[in-house]
Amino acid sequence: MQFTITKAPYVKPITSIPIVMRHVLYALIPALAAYIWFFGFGICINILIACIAAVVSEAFMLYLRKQPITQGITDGSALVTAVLIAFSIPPLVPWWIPVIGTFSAIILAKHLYGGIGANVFNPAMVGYAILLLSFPVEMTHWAPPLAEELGYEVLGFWSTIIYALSSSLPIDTNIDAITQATPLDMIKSGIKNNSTITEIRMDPLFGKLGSFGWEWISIYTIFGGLYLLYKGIINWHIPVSVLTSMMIFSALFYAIDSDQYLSPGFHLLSGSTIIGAFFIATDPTSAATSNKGRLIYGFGIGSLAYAIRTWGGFPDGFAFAVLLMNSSVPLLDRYTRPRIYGKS
Amino acid sequence: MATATLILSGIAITLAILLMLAARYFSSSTNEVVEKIETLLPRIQCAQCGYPGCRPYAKAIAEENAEINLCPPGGDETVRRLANFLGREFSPVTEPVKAANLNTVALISEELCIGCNLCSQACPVDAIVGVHQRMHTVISEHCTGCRLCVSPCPVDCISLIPRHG
Amino acid sequence: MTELVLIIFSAALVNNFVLVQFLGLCPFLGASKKFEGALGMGLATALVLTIASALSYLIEHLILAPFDVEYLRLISFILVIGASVQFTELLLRRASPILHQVLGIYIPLIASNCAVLGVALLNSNAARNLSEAIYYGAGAAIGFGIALILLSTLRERIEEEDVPGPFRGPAITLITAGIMSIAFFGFTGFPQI
Amino acid sequence: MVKNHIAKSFTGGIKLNANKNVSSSKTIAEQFIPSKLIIPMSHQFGPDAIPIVKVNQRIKKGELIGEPADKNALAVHASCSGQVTAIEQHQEPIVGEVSSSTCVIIQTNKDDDVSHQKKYWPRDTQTRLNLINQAGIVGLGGGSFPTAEKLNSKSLNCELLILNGAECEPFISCDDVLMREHATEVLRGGMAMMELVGASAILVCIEDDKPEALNAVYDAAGQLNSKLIQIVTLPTRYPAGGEKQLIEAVTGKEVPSGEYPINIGFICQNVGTAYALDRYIQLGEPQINRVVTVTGQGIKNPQNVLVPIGSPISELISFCGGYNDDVSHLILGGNMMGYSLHTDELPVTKATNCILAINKSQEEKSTQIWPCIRCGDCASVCPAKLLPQRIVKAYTNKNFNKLEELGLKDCIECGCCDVVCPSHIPLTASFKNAKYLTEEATTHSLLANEAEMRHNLKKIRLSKEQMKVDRLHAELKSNVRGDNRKSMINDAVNRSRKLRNKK
Repeated sequence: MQFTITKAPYVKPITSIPIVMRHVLYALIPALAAYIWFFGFGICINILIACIAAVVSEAFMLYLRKQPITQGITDGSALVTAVLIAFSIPPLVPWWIPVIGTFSAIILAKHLYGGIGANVFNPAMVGYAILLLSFPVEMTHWAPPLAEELGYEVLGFWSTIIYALSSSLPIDTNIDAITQATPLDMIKSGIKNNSTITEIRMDPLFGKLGSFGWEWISIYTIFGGLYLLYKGIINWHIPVSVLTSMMIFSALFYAIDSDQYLSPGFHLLSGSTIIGAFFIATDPTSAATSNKGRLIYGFGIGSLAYAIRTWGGFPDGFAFAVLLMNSSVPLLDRYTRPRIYGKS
Repeated sequence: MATATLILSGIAITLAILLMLAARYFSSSTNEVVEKIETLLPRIQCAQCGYPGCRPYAKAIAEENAEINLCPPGGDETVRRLANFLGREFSPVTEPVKAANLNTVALISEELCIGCNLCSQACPVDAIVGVHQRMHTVISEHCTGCRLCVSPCPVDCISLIPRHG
Repeated sequence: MTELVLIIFSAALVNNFVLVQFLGLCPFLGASKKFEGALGMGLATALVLTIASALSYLIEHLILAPFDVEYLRLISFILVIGASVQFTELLLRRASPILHQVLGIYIPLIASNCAVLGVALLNSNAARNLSEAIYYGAGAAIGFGIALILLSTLRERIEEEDVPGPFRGPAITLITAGIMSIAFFGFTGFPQI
Repeated sequence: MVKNHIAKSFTGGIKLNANKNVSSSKTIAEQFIPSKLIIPMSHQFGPDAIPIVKVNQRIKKGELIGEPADKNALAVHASCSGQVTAIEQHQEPIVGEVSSSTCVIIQTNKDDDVSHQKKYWPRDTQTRLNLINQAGIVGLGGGSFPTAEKLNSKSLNCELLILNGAECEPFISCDDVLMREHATEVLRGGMAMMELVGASAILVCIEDDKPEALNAVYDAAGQLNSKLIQIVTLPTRYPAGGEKQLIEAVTGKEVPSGEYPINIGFICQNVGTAYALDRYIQLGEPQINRVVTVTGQGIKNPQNVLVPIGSPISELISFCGGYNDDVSHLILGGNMMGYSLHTDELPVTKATNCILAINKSQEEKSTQIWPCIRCGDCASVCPAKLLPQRIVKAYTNKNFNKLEELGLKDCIECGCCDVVCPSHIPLTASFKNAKYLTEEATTHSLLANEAEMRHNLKKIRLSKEQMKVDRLHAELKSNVRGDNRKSMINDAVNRSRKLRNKK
């Protein structure tokens, strides 16, 4: 009896790229829920616009590169990038901000390097950095969190859509309802005209540990991150090393002068530390490949992010820290190869 | 104005003297580079690049009076390696006609060989043995498939067969 | 002492010569094809930078100032840099001919590297004393070296990916350098001298 | 009391569902006699044996049919009694592919009269090793390395003899069933091996998903009441059965790359080999049969069979009930390291530990392949601690010295990386191909070095000859020049005039 020949091993692989990307998207749902609760539907619209832009740009580039379009789109990596960009931009921004961000991420940072698996820099962070540097005004329009006792309330669903499309406000809401600095921003400007942290923290915008709305979002993101760890999508080396290096430096400086520097808890639960550590820094393609390399990579991101936050010009330097460490990954890979079995 | 020219020429002369001393002290040897280039070539000694063997060709490349795509057995692979090392432009190999390769060996057909010994003189690696007027044969372990013995043979009795017959 | 460290820190990272001040771009893009070449180029430029910044300070304060021919500054700096580049080339050919062959044309090109001339001129403009000038030169060399080595390892990795046809080679290198300079933008705002 | 301890695990490796009990629940079927035998003369290591039988010669079971080519080569024996019908080139599965070699074809008869009887087991080691070679005993773990050569530890002292009963690959259960039914013979064979190499103890390693085998070996060791036997239970993880991984798990030491375990004092032997050695010592029977697992959804009733070496796979499968109709591939070996056969008209050799017929549902490998996203899962499961994602990248770019640097030689082709790869890249297949290409590249560079050396020698020889010719030329020119040139011409003219006058 005759048979056809195939190559070993004859086992069904246990996972695939679409499954991995789907798990990442599921893990972001708790954070999304908290985000909607505190900052309204702005982020849903951003995610929608960004995903459409991602699919369009991915299909366009795959067509140009003569690659199979359906396989490229269904692997979901473009959607993950789009959602991460939507998470890192303010909820109330004109529609063209997420579009430009996603286009530059997918086309510039991913497909020009060779498509999925070839991008040297993290596409979401390239998109965010380009947006931050080219549209500083729109990118600092953070809305205040929902807090009845403070009298801030959140724009309704339709009014957010109107704002996104025409950037015009419904008559009854006042302008300062949507132009609010993030707590990190207020800390930085406060310290600039050298008032101490305790005075700045009097402002109601600050919650118990971190900033009012953000700390809950960070806590829900941790649940998403633990889901990823449990599912084995990411391994623990990068998130743990990012968070430990952030904690070490912030605790060190906090001990030196608690009026000048923020507490570790605050750093941990504010800005994009948690979502950065679990979702952005762990992008496997632009991170180091060996475990030793991942530890150094994570440690670098944590310390650079802390340095930029405390002494740098930008309120939350996580994007620049990731890009800086991305450019040092090939050097890290060259020197952190694991010892081969049986070799000294 | 005069002081300016004086000062400038003074600085220039002192620097020139320093450089002359340094030049004498640091004499250099280029054959290390020639050896490195030679390791990149396939070293079949087939002389199809116009130079008698791979070392003269490597020396010519080192002194930059030879192009890097004259080696048909090496093919584009070798040219890419040379371009990579020397930082020169890659251009494909021009004449692949008589390309030799290490997977073929020469075979002398015993009926036709008249023992004229022309092929063994032409062989760059002495892989053909035989005495005048007597049968000649190719030692396949040493033969590199460089085809140099094919053209001198008056009775055309040499053919090239795959190495692992 | 912390001041000198701050000089090196600000020259190397905050206003990095290549990625923030955009000086010395042609060797940055040309000599970064391979890691060994970039390492050699970084060392050669560091050597030239330290010699040039020291010599140019000495010439300016010992020869040009007393005869008050300050206007000769530019020409004498170029002379000094040319000589130190020639000296480095001889040294390199003696020390490792292979590296000299790999770098090839880019060693004499250091003479035309605007970072080297930049350091000399910036030193004399900011009227730094000798130790500050040398530290500034060293900081510039470290900054140039970091950028060069990072780009060379990046280019070696990009070489392995299938970059779309028209973007292969210099186009993708420029995009990578662009994104690297965006990354170095993160250092703006740091205390600097 | 027999010492029994739990080993810690080796690095890397993955958990696979064993699907072994479908075949290990039944006892070994020992009454299988094929209609014809195709006994190959070739071995994986060492020269081919020389057939000493003639066509139509009647032979008994266990009779010598191929004598060893040189002093320490392997002999070949007839697995059943019958009549030699032909000695010809025939296809046989060897080293992962199907190639042809000289085979003795025997038409078997059922009367089963035996030619061998119990021999005297001499005292000194060297003659024992020669006897083992003459009995044709090779390792049954799949590598079929000659046992005598492996046990011949020469000057290196061997601390521990490790009996490998791990059998980590899914579907295969021949060692498990062998240990259940013949534990005492296996241990006795192990003791004989231990004497040969002078080891201080035997470690019988069995995975903890085979409790019956563990108990059987435990009781047998109790009866033999020798303090030297220790039983080690391994946590079930593929590839625990690999030699290097077993040593790392049991002793914590690592076999240096490119060397054999004997260099650090260990020798690994498969339990099947120990059983074969014991049968040779007790009954004088050479290695003429082995236990083969015939399993997979494509087989009607999967089981373990004691198969005479050389019996055709087609007959073995029809003995086990034949194929189901949705069978898609026939694999020799397990589903991780086995290789697929294009036909079942091939003989069972000593390396055949399992015949696996899989159907569509079980095997369907995905046809969609994505580019590598450097997730590093393959590196975390690689038992040889390599970086498969960078090896496959260097392979696609044909960068041979990078492949050398990344340790391609140390890849044991176990297939773990293929299972966990989310992009479904055929990693193991490309590593096998890469090994073939690097091998070809190294032979080419050796040839090139030699050609360069011979070319330089030829240039020196030619220049020497040229110098001789020049010196000769110079001498001729020197004695011709000077005043005697005219006198030489006149002499020549006078000689010619004298000749003309004489005529």
